[in-house]
Amino acid sequence: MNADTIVEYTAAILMVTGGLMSLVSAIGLIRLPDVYTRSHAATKSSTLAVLLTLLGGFLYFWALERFISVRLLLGILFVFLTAPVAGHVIIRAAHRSGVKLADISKKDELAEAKERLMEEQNLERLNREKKNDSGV
Amino acid sequence: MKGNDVILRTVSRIVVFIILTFGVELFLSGHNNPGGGFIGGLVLSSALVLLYVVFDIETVHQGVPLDFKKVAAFGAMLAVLSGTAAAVLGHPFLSQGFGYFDLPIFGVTELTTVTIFEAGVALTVIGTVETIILSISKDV
Amino acid sequence: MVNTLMLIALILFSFTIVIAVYRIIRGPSKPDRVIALDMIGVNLLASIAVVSCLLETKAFMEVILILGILSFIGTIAFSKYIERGVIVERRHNR
Amino acid sequence: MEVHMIILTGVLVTVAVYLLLSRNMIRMILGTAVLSHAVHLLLITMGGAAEGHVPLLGESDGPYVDALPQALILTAIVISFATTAFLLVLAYRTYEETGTDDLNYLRRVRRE
Amino acid sequence: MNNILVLPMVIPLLTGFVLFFLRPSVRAQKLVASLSILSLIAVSVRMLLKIRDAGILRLDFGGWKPPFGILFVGDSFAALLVLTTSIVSGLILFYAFAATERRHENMFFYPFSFFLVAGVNGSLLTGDLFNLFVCFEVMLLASYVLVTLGGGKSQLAESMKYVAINVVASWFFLVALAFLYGTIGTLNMAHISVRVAEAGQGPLLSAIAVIFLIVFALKAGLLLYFWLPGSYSSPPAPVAALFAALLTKVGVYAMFRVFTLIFYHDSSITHGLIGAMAVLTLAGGSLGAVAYKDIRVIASYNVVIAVGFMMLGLAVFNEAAFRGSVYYLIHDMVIKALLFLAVGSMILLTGESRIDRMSGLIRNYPLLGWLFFITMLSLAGIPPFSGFIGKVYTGLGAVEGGNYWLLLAGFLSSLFVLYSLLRIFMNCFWGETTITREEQRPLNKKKLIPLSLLGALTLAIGVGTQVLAPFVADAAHVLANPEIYIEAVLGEVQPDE
Amino acid sequence: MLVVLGVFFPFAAAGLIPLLYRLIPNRRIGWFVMAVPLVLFAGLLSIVPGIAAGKTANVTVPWIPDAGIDLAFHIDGLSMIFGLLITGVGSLVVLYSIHYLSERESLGHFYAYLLLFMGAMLGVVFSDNLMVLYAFWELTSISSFLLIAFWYHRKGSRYGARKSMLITVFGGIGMLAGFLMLYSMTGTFSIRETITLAPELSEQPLYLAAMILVMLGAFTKSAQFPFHIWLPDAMEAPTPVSAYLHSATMVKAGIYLIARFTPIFGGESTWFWTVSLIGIVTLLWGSFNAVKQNDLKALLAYSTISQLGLIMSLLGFGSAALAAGTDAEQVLLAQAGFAALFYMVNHSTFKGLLFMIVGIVDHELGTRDIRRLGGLMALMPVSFTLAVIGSFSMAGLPPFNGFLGKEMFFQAAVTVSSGNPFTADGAALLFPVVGWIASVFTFIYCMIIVYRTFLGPRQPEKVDRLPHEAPKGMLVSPAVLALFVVGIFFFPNLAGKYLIGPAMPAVFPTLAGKPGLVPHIQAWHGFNTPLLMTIGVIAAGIILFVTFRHWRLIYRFPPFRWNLDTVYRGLIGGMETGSTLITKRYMSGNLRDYFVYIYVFFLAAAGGSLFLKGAFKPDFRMETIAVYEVTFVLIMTFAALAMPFVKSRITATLLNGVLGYSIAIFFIFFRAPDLALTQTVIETVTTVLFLLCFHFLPDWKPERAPARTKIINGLIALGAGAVVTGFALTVKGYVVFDSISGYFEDSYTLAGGKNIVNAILGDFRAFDTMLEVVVLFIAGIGVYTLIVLKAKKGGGDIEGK
Repeated sequence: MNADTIVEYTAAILMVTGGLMSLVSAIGLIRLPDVYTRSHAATKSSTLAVLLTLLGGFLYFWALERFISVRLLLGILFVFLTAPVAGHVIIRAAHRSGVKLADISKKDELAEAKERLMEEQNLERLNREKKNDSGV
Repeated sequence: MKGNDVILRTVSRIVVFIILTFGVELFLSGHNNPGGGFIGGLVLSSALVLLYVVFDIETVHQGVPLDFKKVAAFGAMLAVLSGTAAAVLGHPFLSQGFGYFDLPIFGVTELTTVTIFEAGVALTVIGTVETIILSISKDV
Repeated sequence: MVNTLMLIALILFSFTIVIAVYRIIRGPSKPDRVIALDMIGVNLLASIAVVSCLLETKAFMEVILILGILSFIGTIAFSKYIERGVIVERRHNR
Repeated sequence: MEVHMIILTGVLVTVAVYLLLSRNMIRMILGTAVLSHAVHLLLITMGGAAEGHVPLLGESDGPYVDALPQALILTAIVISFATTAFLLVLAYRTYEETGTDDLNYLRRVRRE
Repeated sequence: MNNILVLPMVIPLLTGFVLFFLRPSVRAQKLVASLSILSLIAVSVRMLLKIRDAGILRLDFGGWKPPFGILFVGDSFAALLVLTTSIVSGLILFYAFAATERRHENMFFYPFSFFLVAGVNGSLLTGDLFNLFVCFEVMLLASYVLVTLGGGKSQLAESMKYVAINVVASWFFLVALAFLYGTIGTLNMAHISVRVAEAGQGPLLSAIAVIFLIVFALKAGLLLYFWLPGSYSSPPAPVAALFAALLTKVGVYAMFRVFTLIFYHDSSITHGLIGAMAVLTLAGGSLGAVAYKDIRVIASYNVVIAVGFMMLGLAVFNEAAFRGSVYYLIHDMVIKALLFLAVGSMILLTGESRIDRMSGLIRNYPLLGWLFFITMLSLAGIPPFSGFIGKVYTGLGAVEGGNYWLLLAGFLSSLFVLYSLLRIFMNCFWGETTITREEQRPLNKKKLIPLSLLGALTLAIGVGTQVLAPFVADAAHVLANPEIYIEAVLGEVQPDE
Repeated sequence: MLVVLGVFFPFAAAGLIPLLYRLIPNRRIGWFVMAVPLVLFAGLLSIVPGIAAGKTANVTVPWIPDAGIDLAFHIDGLSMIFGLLITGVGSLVVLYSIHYLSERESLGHFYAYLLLFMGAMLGVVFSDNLMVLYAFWELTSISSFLLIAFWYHRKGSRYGARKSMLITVFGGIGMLAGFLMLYSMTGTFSIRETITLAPELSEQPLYLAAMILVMLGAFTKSAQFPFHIWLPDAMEAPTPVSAYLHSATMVKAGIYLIARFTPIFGGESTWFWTVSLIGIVTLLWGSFNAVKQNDLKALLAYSTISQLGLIMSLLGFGSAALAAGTDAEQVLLAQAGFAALFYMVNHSTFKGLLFMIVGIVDHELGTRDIRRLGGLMALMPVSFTLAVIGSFSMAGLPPFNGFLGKEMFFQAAVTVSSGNPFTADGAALLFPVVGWIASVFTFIYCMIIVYRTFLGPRQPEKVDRLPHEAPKGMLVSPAVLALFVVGIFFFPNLAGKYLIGPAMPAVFPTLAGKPGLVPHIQAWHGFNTPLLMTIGVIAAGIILFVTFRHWRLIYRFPPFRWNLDTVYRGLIGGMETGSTLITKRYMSGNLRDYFVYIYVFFLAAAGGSLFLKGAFKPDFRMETIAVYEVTFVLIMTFAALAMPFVKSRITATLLNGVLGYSIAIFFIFFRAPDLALTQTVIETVTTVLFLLCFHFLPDWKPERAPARTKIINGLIALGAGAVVTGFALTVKGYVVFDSISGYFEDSYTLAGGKNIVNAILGDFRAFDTMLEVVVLFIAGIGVYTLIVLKAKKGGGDIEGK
């Protein structure tokens, strides 16, 4: 068993781990109660799964032909970069379009924050109006 | 309520850059690797689509002040003309030539007239996709 | 042995995709579906990586990258549609 | 050429035709989209079994899979994209003018 | 090497692009378009003569020998139709110069017309089955745009059906191509023919041929013509004329090409199925032509009848009948253009499209009236107009082939043609005048000249048939003897060895 | 013999008339027009002696030699009779029309049509080429159509014109088919060559069909039962037209055709019986119906029909000569043919005369209704005299040429009933008896013309004009015709020798030169059967005429009431309503129905030829099978099957995206990286497009189709899927040829590219790619125009600039 074979095995095991991770996230996708929690499963563990797999692929090709695939690296970088943003954007869209939280959720902090923001803005506006009034 | 798109926009700028580079690379390497005019053009136009989605038409237009209809027309015309050129030179229509040249910096390089043809294809693809998307969007 | 492991990984990914398709069909909300699509894209990407190892070819590297790019664009477009109903705005003035 | 792919094509055609026969414009257009998926699959299946290497000369020494159907499908994909885009926009313009997305009502638009 | 073969396609394509860039100046567009049309006609004539002298021409694109590359094959049949296409589309465009709204002209009306012509010419010349599909798509996409251009409610509603049905037709084309490639493994038509002959056209290949038949039947309006009357009767006159003159004819041409060159071994299809479809088309078209009162719809059903008539030639399947069909194709392109332009002019002048709302037009517009009269006679196949000779040869072929039912259907249908157009003529042109001299809208010369030229053309073809005769004879000869075509394409290469 | 080319003279003149009419916009133009037939008449007269001596005049101008269609003209005795009639009567009609037509009419049109007709008619009788004959034949229909509808603002004119056009063109088309069949038997369009080949034709299978079709053409043109219905309606034409076309020339074209084709088809029992029977039935039906008419012109129309029937039946009798055994029998029967031609000449003279007189009455009184006429004898003595000459001649009274003709008819009927080669038992007496009855009716309506118009009480209160004698110019033409009516009676053998006689060899070529072929005509031929029959006719005719008002009622009962016009109207009306019903039933305008038609046809035709003709040989062998492939198949099946049932369009679009992406992975399995790349990008862009358009479109509503529709849709869809699958499975097992793509594997040496797919796209099949780019471009700009160019608000469908 030479080094290459070990690397190949490592790559394969990475891939299987990735597969398992992804299955876990899939189970999360089924079992979790609402879109927000499901998104955790989908984005985080799934991203990890992909990263593991791509890494496995990278290693495999390196072991096979000493080939360093720039594209694969770029892909890893890309997924790393975009997956969180995508998750963020979609969840924000969900929230803004009024998707309900699951019943067991205790607190909707974003909504509260928004309310606070609104109140502050209202307050500010009122103050401004007051100033204007006094100025006249 | 003002949308807070800072994260999205920042990441998109980087991403678009990656996509554009990748698109050009695909276009150029198409002769020997997967890729080519079509795919290159499609990838480039998808970068533009991303820009349009993340930003807005007017902002993008400031950066890329192109009439995409004309880009498309120019591309398609280029593709047809590259074929016609061969005919004018006395070869069958659409004959392509290729050769290996020893260029100062690049070393021995393969140059083909297909590249011109492919450029036409890519430009058409970009122009058309953007024309379609912009036409629909401007009609809001 | 290596191949078997890879096949196992591939099957796992495809199971995930099956589940995601189920999620797309069931919903219940639009974002749920979009998340599921995103997940399908990402898992396809992984599957392709595994397949290209299985076939021992580097020809699919571009596809992997493209799929990453596009699933991102797709997700962004969908979420913007869900959020605003309009994907491309003439002027971003809200 | 694989039997399961062929059966899958059949399923896709069935679904697509069912969608085509619907009254809703968007359903109909989705039908055409699925139809084109089906035919691309059919083309590649008819091109021969997937035994061989990727048709890139630098990658391996062959034998390669049949490259011609791939080129044909590429053309077909682009063309079906073009028509789908046009059809979609036509649908939306038709809706804008006639005020209905129900194909069943479109016949009454005729002035006869 | 015969680069001239590609010119009928490249000239309109490039013209289309140039016109696209000339968008701001309608005048420049018209100038360039005219020049292009003239050169197109010159090239077509040159091509036809070259084919007469040198036999079937072939152009291998990129120099790739058949069956590997794509090629254009110019035989007399294709060249004749290319010439007719050029002339007829030119005259329609001249009419369009006078009849098209400014906003349409600004919206690339002319470029799209040229793309349509390019697609038509490409479909006529190509020798590669997949390329035929692509050329069809060029033609169809251009037609989609033209049929919708600036349309209101009913036009869009009809376009929707037109586009959807053609998308499905294109799908059938791809399906058929997939099966054909799966069995025969090649795309060059001549090469397919060789291989089909070699394998013997077994039941499977015949069944695939039936799918091709469906494809072309949809395009040509053979039996599957439901989409035709609606979509041909809603767009403006020049567009309708372009469609009626060119589009269905390409389907008919393709049918002739494919079923004489490739799938000619199974007579149950070529004779039986196509014959039955042709008869049903004739019947349906005849009924439709007398059923409606809208003159555009009547004209559209006449297109259907003509398709049925041309297909009789294929169903009869002998050289005389082929000759008849070639003549009839040429005739029909000219006369359908004239019919639709005349009908369009009538609508333009009266603002009405129903025969019961027009009357006595001949007093106001005598020339238009007589042109319509000529159209009617020519369509009914009355000598010395162009429809006659095609009818004679088709009939002769049917008699020689013993296809008396086809003969009966074909000849009876011309009675329906006559009746349907007589109705228009008598109701709209004769009778009491309803338009006084004061409120008479002018029919300017720019519109009348192309109409008159088309009218003169149908007479000239009828009287000067002898000029066409050698070309048509050659075309029919090639159709009846596919080995000539195959020899011209594959003569110097032995693809299977 | 250049007179043959005179055929083109009227056409040239017709072309010049519009120009001439600009210069001379009044009735004087008629004089110029009249010159045309006069010159031709003179020219024809000049060659009469030559023709009588057995010569012929031939000219051939090539037209479409490749098709065997040449402008071959040929004048023999038969053509000469018709040629003289056409030009002679033509001159008189033009002369008459100069005075008849008002200057307010568009004389230019009238004369152009008339000359057109004249040329066409000459063409018919001079042509030796079947196709040219057909061309001129249709041209007579067209010019007759234009002439009938000369007053096209009248509804009746239009109706009559359309009817005559439809019926004659119908017959013409049938005739064309017959000609084509003849051509397929002989290989020539030349009539003379066909005649020389005639003996070999009768065994050919198409012989009978060709014969019947040719007869169809002749019968429709000559207004034979049951196609006679167009002639009465054609009387809407100006009277000169009726006098010319519908008595002397056009309707005789059918007679000409039958005479011309007697050498080819004569001697066949079918020909004999059909022509004779149709002729005799027409004779009876026409004369019987003429009696009940109130309109003088309609009466004359029916009388024309009846007499055309008489001539037709005579030709039929004569045709038996070609099958008769002995020379004597042959000659005897051939005299029926002689009688036909003789009677035809007579008919042209007296019928033309009568039409002109009726025209004068119409012109002077403004009506031709016999219920409003009467007692005009004193006011219009010349017209009266001429009318008497014409009517008595028509009734078959001496001393007019009609008498001779009628006697010959009776003689022929008797001859043919006593012995002909096709004798049928029981039918022996049919011809003479029916002929006799018809003659009685003929006699009655002749009396009606004379008595109800010119004799009897005047009814000035029913006419709003004071009638007086017609201008002299109008009387010249009828007077000349009257001269012929009388002249032929006294010198019948002059006509027999120079006019009719030379035609006999053309009709009966096998009898040419036989003694007695051209009989000596005698007014007095002793007390034989024909004379007795004539006396009987007169006696019965007078009785019935006197008692007319008593038996008139029978016209109210069937079968006497029957009118074939109803059949025509019913046909036309039924066709219009029926076609509307049928067409609107299946042309629903509903896209779904159209798709159903298409797919049902696909199932029936393609599926039928696959499964029913034994093509279906599925190949279920699995070369390679991988679990993950099956999983992806399941994924796609799952996603696809869900599509029709999902409730929101977003879901459906997402599922479509899933399908698209999954296809991409199948492309990977099939080693197609370029495809996978393209597919993924295109799929994404398409999805974005869907989303863009959704903004403008309403959300889905659940499909509200009835269950039956859904089931039908489902079955069709399943069928389509099954057929495609069946095909694909069969194709899979069809391994006969290798693909040509092995060639492309040298792409690096050939085209300098290592990516074979790209080399195909960019080089081997670059043309496809180029056009595909054009397609894409068109679609893009098309979308742009579709969105930017909107229909004007409130603008209707009617285009306009």
